[in-house]
Amino acid sequence: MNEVVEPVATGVITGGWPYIIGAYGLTWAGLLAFLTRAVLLGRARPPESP
Amino acid sequence: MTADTSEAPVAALPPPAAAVSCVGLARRFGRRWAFSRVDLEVPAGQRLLVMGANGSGKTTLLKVISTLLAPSLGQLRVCGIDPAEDPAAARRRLHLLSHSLGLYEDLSGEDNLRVFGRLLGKDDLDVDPVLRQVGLERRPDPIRAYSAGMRKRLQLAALLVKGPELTLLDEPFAALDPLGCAAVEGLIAALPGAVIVASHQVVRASRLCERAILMDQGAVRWMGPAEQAVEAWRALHGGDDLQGGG
Amino acid sequence: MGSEGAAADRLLSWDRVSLVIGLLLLIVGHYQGLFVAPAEAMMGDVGRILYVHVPTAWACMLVYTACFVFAGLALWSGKGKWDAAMEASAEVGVLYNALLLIQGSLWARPTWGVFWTWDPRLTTSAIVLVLFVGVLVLRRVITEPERRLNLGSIAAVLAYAGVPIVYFSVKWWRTLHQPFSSPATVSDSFITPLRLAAFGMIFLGIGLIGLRWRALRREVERELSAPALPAALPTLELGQRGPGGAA
Amino acid sequence: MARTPGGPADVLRQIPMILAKDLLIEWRARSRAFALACFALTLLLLFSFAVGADAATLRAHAGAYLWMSVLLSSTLLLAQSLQHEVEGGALDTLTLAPVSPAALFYGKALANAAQLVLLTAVALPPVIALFDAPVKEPLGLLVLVSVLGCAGVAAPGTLYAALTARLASKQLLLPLLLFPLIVPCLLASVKATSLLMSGDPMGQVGSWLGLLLAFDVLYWSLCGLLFGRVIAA
Repeated sequence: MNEVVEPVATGVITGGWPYIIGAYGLTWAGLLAFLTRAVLLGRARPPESP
Repeated sequence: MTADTSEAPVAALPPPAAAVSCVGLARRFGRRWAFSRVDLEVPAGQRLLVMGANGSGKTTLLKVISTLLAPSLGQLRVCGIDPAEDPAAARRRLHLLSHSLGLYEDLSGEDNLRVFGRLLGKDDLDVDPVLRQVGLERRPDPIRAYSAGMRKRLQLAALLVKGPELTLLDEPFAALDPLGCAAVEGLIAALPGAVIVASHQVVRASRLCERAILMDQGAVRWMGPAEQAVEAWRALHGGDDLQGGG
Repeated sequence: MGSEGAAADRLLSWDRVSLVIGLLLLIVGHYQGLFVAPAEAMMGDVGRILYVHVPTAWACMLVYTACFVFAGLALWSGKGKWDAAMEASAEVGVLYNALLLIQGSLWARPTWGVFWTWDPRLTTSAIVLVLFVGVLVLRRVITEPERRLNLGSIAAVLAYAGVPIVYFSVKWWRTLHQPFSSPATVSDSFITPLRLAAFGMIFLGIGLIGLRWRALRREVERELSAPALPAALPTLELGQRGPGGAA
Repeated sequence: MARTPGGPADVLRQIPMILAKDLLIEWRARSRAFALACFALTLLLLFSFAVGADAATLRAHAGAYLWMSVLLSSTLLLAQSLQHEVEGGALDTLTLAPVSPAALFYGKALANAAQLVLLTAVALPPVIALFDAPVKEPLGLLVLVSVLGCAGVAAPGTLYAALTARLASKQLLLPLLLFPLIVPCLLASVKATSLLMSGDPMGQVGSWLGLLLAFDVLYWSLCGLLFGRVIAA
């Protein structure tokens, strides 16, 4: 017995745009969120700097 | 302090290398200097008292001299050896009794001494005479059950097993009752080799030593004969509430 | 990057340049992948996810490798700048790794019918993600800077050293059991958007690491740097004290 | 003295001393070891309750339950083993003895591996009885799997226990860092054990043993090199 669902090849897959948009959208969201955080943290001056 | 002497070395060192010699020794933790600018020379066989309030850098100084902590700045030699070059050789010549037990709670005193002896290369150590010397009888139970005084005696027994040229004692009288203090005092007095004692109990500890230094905020503020130690302490901290009198 | 009145050298620093190049390449690559490249023969449009997924995987591997190198340099030299670089690249590696898992799941669902499959690459990247999250957590927990440098770098080295063995173990775990279906290999006509996006992710990664490095390095080097020695205190003179007074 | 301080001869001389010391401590505090064994057995029961009373499923995963219970118990054992050294400052005494960090690591890792093997041996009969999973292949092979698997947990486990021993959240950090790292070791041990229990007509155990060996070689050498930095920090 194996608990893993075996990947099924169903011939040509049609549609699937929600997944495509999700993949691209979440990737860009993640990258931009990290970038924003990095910029914000980079701007924050340490208290002792002149 | 001899910090102002010119850079030319003194004519010749005495034949036995000094037990400890530090020049410009300093240690920091992150941004904080625990102690700095410590110049110290302890000849072989001499006993030195290190006085200082809590946080004055005594414990860190002892840890650095014992090679457990590396100095951030300055030079250190233990029995003529640079611990940075040959830590094992330096460590073989010294021992540190710190606040912590340094032994295994789950083993009996005897087991602890045997394990320690074996690590020192003394495979067939007879623990009975050592235990007798520190006034501990054989006890089969783990030292988890020992009193503070018995623990201190056991630590001293481990020290006797090692028999180092340089002994570092950090607060040897802490958590002891007057009777225990007297006993430990006697054991320390009988130690061979150089001894450095860090203690708040200035009166009691100064009787054991020949020389003393007073540390304050990580600096050595005073250095002189142990007879003047109490006077120096009072000059810095005032008051007559010195512990360990009588 | 609207940086108000900042010096020119800050505007043109290597991390910003790399960041802009990376973003541009990524935009072009993703545009091509989404709208220009033809649909894939077997997977149809869903194959377009590969233009974001595969570059992320390559870049992620490179970023972790950089993290390993920085950890080694930090251990070897004890310098704060390598420690900061280690943390910066571990952060970016974890980001890419998390994105990778999300993209992988979103690709697997329409293709294989499940969000998660114990594909060796997917499984390995999940394990590596946890490993490096552990490294970052460890670094957050340790407050003493020297200790953080040593222990954090050691954890990173151990984690990275295990990656190949994790991969092989998971692969055998699957293949000794049943043959596993590998995704279709990439054919030539899809290479341009893939390559553009890959370089985009790599340059973006360099830029993000640089950006984080700048901020972390300031902090880490400040913590590790030696402050000036405290001024020498005057030597105490005895014999001049009043009753109970300090000298 | 002719002895070269900290040289390989010194390290080899000290490893058995550290090993003997650790085993002596565990023997003197054997009620703790007993409690640990009980914990491992409790876990075995819990797995069966969680999975359900289906005999076939339980039998198929007997190897998994065995190793999961050893693994979950191992963090307690590893944390304890470094706790002896850190809490009373015994580590300082050892350092000043002087014991080399490599000797300390290999001695402790060997002691931990030995205890884990013992734990596996204690947990094995209940696994066989509870899940009706007799060992079909030679028992010697299972011993080998157990030794290699426990060694694989012990080496990084000892290092990570030392790494987290002085941290405030050590109970959380040790498994967080250790568990993902030893996934290959767990996988190989479980697979090999299951094959030995259900029979191995294809001769696959060898490749799992090879993987375990590679894992052990990698981490026993790497952790030995890095341990000095860990305890110095």
